[in-house]
Amino acid sequence: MADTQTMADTQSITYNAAMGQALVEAMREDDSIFVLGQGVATGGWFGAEKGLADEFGTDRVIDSNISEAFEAGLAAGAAIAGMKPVINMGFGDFALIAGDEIFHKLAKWRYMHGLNVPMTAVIIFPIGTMNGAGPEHSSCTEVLGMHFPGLKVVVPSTAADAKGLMCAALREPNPVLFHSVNTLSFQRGDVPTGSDHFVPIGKACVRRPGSSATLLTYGSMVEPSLQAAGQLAGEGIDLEVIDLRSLVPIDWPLILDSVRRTNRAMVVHEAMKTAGPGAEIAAHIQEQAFFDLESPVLRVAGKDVPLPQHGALEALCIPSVAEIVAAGRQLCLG
Amino acid sequence: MADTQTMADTQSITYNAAMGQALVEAMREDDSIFVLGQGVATGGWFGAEKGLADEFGTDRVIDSNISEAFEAGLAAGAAIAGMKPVINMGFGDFALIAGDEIFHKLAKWRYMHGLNVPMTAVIIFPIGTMNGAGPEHSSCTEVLGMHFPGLKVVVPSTAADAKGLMCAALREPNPVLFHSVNTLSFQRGDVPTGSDHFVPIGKACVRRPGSSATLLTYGSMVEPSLQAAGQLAGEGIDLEVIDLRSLVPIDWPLILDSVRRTNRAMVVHEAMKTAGPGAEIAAHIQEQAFFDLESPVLRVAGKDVPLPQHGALEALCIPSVAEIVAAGRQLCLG
Amino acid sequence: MNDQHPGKNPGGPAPDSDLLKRMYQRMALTRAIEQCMAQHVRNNRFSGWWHPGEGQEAAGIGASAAMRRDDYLFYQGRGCSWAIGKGMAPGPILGDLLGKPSGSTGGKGGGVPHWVDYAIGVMGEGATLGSVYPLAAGAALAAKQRGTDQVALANFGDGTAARGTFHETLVHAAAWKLPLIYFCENNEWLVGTPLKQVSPTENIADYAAGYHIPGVVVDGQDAQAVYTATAEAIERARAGEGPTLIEAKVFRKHGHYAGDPQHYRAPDYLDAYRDPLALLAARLDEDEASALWAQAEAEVASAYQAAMAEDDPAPDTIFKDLYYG
Amino acid sequence: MNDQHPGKNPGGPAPDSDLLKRMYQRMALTRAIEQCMAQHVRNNRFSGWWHPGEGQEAAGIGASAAMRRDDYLFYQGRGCSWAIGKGMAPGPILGDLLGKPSGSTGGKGGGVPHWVDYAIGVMGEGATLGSVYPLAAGAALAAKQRGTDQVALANFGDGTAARGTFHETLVHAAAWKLPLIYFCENNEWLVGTPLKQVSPTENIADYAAGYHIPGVVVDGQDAQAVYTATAEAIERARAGEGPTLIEAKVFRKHGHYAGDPQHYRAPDYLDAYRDPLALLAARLDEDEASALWAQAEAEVASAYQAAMAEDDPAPDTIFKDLYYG
Ligand SMILES: Cc1ncc(C[n+]2csc(CCOP(=O)(O)OP(=O)(O)O)c2C)c(N)n1
Ligand SMILES: Cc1ncc(C[n+]2csc(CCOP(=O)(O)OP(=O)(O)O)c2C)c(N)n1
Ligand SMILES: [Mg+2]
Ligand SMILES: [Mg+2]
Repeated sequence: MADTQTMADTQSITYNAAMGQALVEAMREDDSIFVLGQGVATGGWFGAEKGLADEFGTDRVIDSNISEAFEAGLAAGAAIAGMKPVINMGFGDFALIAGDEIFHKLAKWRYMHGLNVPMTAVIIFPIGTMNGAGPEHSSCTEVLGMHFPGLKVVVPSTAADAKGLMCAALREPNPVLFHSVNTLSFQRGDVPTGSDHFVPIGKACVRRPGSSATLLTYGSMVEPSLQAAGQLAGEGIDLEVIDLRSLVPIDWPLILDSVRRTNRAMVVHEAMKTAGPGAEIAAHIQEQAFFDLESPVLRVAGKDVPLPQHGALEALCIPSVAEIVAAGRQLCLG
Repeated sequence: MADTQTMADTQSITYNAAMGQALVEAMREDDSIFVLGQGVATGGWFGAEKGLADEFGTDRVIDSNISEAFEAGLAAGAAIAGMKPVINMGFGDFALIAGDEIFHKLAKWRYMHGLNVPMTAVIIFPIGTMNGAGPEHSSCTEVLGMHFPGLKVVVPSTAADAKGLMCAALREPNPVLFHSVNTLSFQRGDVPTGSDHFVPIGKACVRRPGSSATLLTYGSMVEPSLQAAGQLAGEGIDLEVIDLRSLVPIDWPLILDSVRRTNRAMVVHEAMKTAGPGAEIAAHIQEQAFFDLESPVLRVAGKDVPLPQHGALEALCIPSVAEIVAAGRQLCLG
Repeated sequence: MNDQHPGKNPGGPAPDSDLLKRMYQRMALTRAIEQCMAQHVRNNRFSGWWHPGEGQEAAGIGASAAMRRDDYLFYQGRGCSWAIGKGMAPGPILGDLLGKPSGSTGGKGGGVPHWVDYAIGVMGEGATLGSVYPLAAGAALAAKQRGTDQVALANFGDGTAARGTFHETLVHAAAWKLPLIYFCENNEWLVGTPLKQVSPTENIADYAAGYHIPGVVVDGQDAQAVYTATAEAIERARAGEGPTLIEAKVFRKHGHYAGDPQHYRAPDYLDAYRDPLALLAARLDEDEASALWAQAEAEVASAYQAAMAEDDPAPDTIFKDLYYG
Repeated sequence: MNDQHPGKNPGGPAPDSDLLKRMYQRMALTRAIEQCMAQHVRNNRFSGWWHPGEGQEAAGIGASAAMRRDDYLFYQGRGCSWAIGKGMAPGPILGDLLGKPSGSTGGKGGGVPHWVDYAIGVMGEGATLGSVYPLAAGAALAAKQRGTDQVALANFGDGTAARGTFHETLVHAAAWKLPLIYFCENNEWLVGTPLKQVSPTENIADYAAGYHIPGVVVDGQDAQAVYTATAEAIERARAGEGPTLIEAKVFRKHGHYAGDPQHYRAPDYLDAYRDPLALLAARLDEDEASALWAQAEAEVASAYQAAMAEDDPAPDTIFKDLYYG
């Protein structure tokens, strides 16, 4: 899972620490960045902001009360007043608590006021299951940012990308929904040091080149997809695995090039299937490359049910390596 | 646009009055139904509840303050306590204000408590443009109900269906998101009298039989689609126009039967294109009927931009008859 | 304090007569736009809704007169007193209302106004009511973090005080002593629903007690009284003492939107109306007041003509300003 | 009122000794489940989070003792005092916590509890905190519309009082005099953030004034005091006089979740702790109290063993209960 760029100077740190590092380095360079959210000063629920308050003080690393709508709305107001807020929303599910503030305000403020001005704001949504966090704390809500225009949407799958996309988001003149993946929080990876490790927003990346079919995935499903590709390789099926990294903008050129080469495609994500991100991806691919396709674009995705709190039941709701393998076979042989 | 059933006894009334009639008749029969929302007792913003308070009093027809989250949450609480609340949320856009209450609470309460009990609640979301209501009062948000499971989702396109689907929703043991279409509010149609005019939730309807291609649509786009089909008929293209009426559950058998017969499909809706309802419909059709398709499933949908308040600019953002005609040609000839 | 009247000189810093004149001039501009729009909506196809603010001009004008150019304003969409008060000219406002390129939003705005001018702190509107409370807090926090002494003001109606964001924002603004002014225009109506039917309190200012911040009720028909109350609150905020909740008792002279038949209102409701312009004019030289009024009418008439003469915005406007660049 | 102590007999209807015994018995059951869960979470893989309620038992037990079987309860997810207090047995509660079919949710519940029993008014939990305020109001409205004299109670923490739904619901409940009790357990913490850092008021009950409803502060370690305050509020509600906001000052003995290292808390924080069981036991016959405790421990131990012996729920459970039928 090597990144494309050369990594002269790297460090093995966790995914969350990598996000934190990007924040620290950017905050040292830019006074207008501040961090706010529930518990961010007291360590951060997921450790991403650990140590931030020690270095920057509680004026720039601010615990809020339990008020997600306030937190997101505050981000919009601070951003139009020229600050660069970074808000940890706690859980992706809470996008539905702050929907007006995120999708009507942050996303549309400039458009509806006819303003072409920069507006930096990073909204962190930790997403996905984490062994029984239950139906209101486990959702993958990134599709909301795809449907409602005006925001950029990223989902890093490695520690290096967690840092690189955060570095990019903090310099991006548009609000970014930054989805961090709960199950990856403590996963280590080689992460470039320095504040100039940018993973450009809107660029996907080929994690495994292949020729039989294109597997499009991101976030928590990159690793299982690579495992499935490994298994299928033994059966003579050579999957190309693409990590989308950004959902808005989405890297259609890279995706369509690959599909036109392999003539087959599948999408794998943890988010629920119906009207999820894969629906758009499948619909778009068949629209654009129908006559290149030898079989339908398949989707392997979360079951269309709320996530039970029971760890074992929860596991049944999200794609397994076996399901990805089965879909890969169906795609190439069926 | 004749309904399939025989209409022994009908009356020409508006779409909104038809909804209102269904409510009145049901409220006479069932004490547990009440109506709540901003301005519902003072006539209703869109006239659907006109006269309700006169007949049933302000104990059952209740004006609320400006508190969409409260209104939707109250519906969930009243429903689990055995009442049948009907909430007018004012605008589909406000789904994002009450997202937690609708998609986490109303939709999941029974599931996450392991309860197999009836729960009736009708959430009315008037949707769509209406000549310059602006970016926060014109959105078609029905895709939210498709992605988050646990609710039924309907969008009537005629006065008769407005009544028939409301009759069904008021007897449905699951919460229903009832999307009424702003531009149709005052459109008249022949509406069956009596409280037993049920349009079953989950059943689509063929508005125009045809053989060249299947056009799937609903709500505000049924009429323009029929107009486009009329134009295309002159060019030898014979579209089958299906009014989905329900998006959850969606009538896959009818849809797939038609597509397997015509071998071509397109989806038309006012909601924004990216990750909108058409994404799921196109993705699903190609998954299920790929080898029956002679060309890609096309989507004609709202532009991926917030809706400007300017009436003329707004009109550019939603599908026109000309765009539907062009897509129909591309689908069948291109 | 609801019994304040022209004769009674409110406490606090005494407004000088230049200030009274400036306020009158801006109220006149606002009123002239009201009259212009009333006629325009009657005679033309109009997109969106125009929410007439006639009768409520004193609140926005009085309060914004106490604001500095660099203070942040978030207004609600009735009338246009706040934008005028903060220093916008009639041209860009009418441009938006008529959907013309000369509008401050390039014609994307309209009936539910989204006019804007960052240079003078007119930050815009959220048409989902109550959505700007936290935005105003964000701007206030920005000022605090930068160490400027700017304040932010969130204007809202009595109905909008029921939104959850009202509470979430006050909890934080009060705890953190943000330089934030809550300014309620209580006209006792939310569309066709009387406030008293859906509110446990007649005075929105009563909520202030729970947050341990000052709650002030002021005669909203009296621009001078409004000015004084707001100036005090702003002083407190600049001094780091945190938010104030000001409630101006105002009078909605017309329907909720232009064209509203108002079946829900008693036919004699106008008996209680006091014209805020007349009230202020009584404190000015009569000739001066008429001259200011004539000037305002002329200015608005010519801005209206200029806007009407413009073409509609170019179709590609719909793709502009979504992303920066 | 924070200085109430065992010796001081609170006002209102005097609880008889049967009531004291019943409350003690339920506090003992709750405490025994706490101890059982503490050990279970230490020794086993556990899905979700267990939020220990040890030390806070008196609030839920005291308040629910004042509720009728058919009153509606909406609780928040710390400990299990409310469910026990309302009459649930340890079996279905532990079943949910361990994810077994015998749980009241059939094993779908867990660390953030979603246990339920409509027959005795245990209506469930919203794990997005503050989401149940309007649900409780909906149940209260249902009672009012049917003309029964049931009440609904919404339990919440001090942090959760900041949610917008707190305000939106109180606005309506107070305006409409709904039979709704707001019951806050103020333990002065939200996870690792001290309330005082993010709240303008030390007493959540202070918010009541703005809504013109009674706000009552009560010693939450004293079940008897809590009972009395709640009984009064319920009486008011049943009489059609509307909501009351009760704030119980409680003490969070452990971390936010089981396993929380609590770096954020002073090492001597337990000095201020008063055990609510000891406090109530002092008012009972000593032997009787020990007998009740022993019985509770045994009951919980056997419920735990029974639940542990069960198989996991069937895989198709994930498709059940989404739609009715
Ligand atoms: C969140 C939200 N809910 C409902 C509306 C619809 N709406 C527009 S104006 C209005 C009444 C506002 O009342 P108030 O705040 O008192 O202001 P006023 O109209 O009296 O100036 C309502 C309910 C809206 N725009 N936003
Ligand atoms: C809407 C929402 N925001 C945040 C959380 C995460 N969260 C879980 S418990 C908790 C603290 C709750 O504090 P309080 O209400 O005082 O209850 P306590 O934990 O002290 O019992 C938080 C923030 C949540 N579950 N829901
Ligand atoms: Mg009002
Ligand atoms: Mg607490």
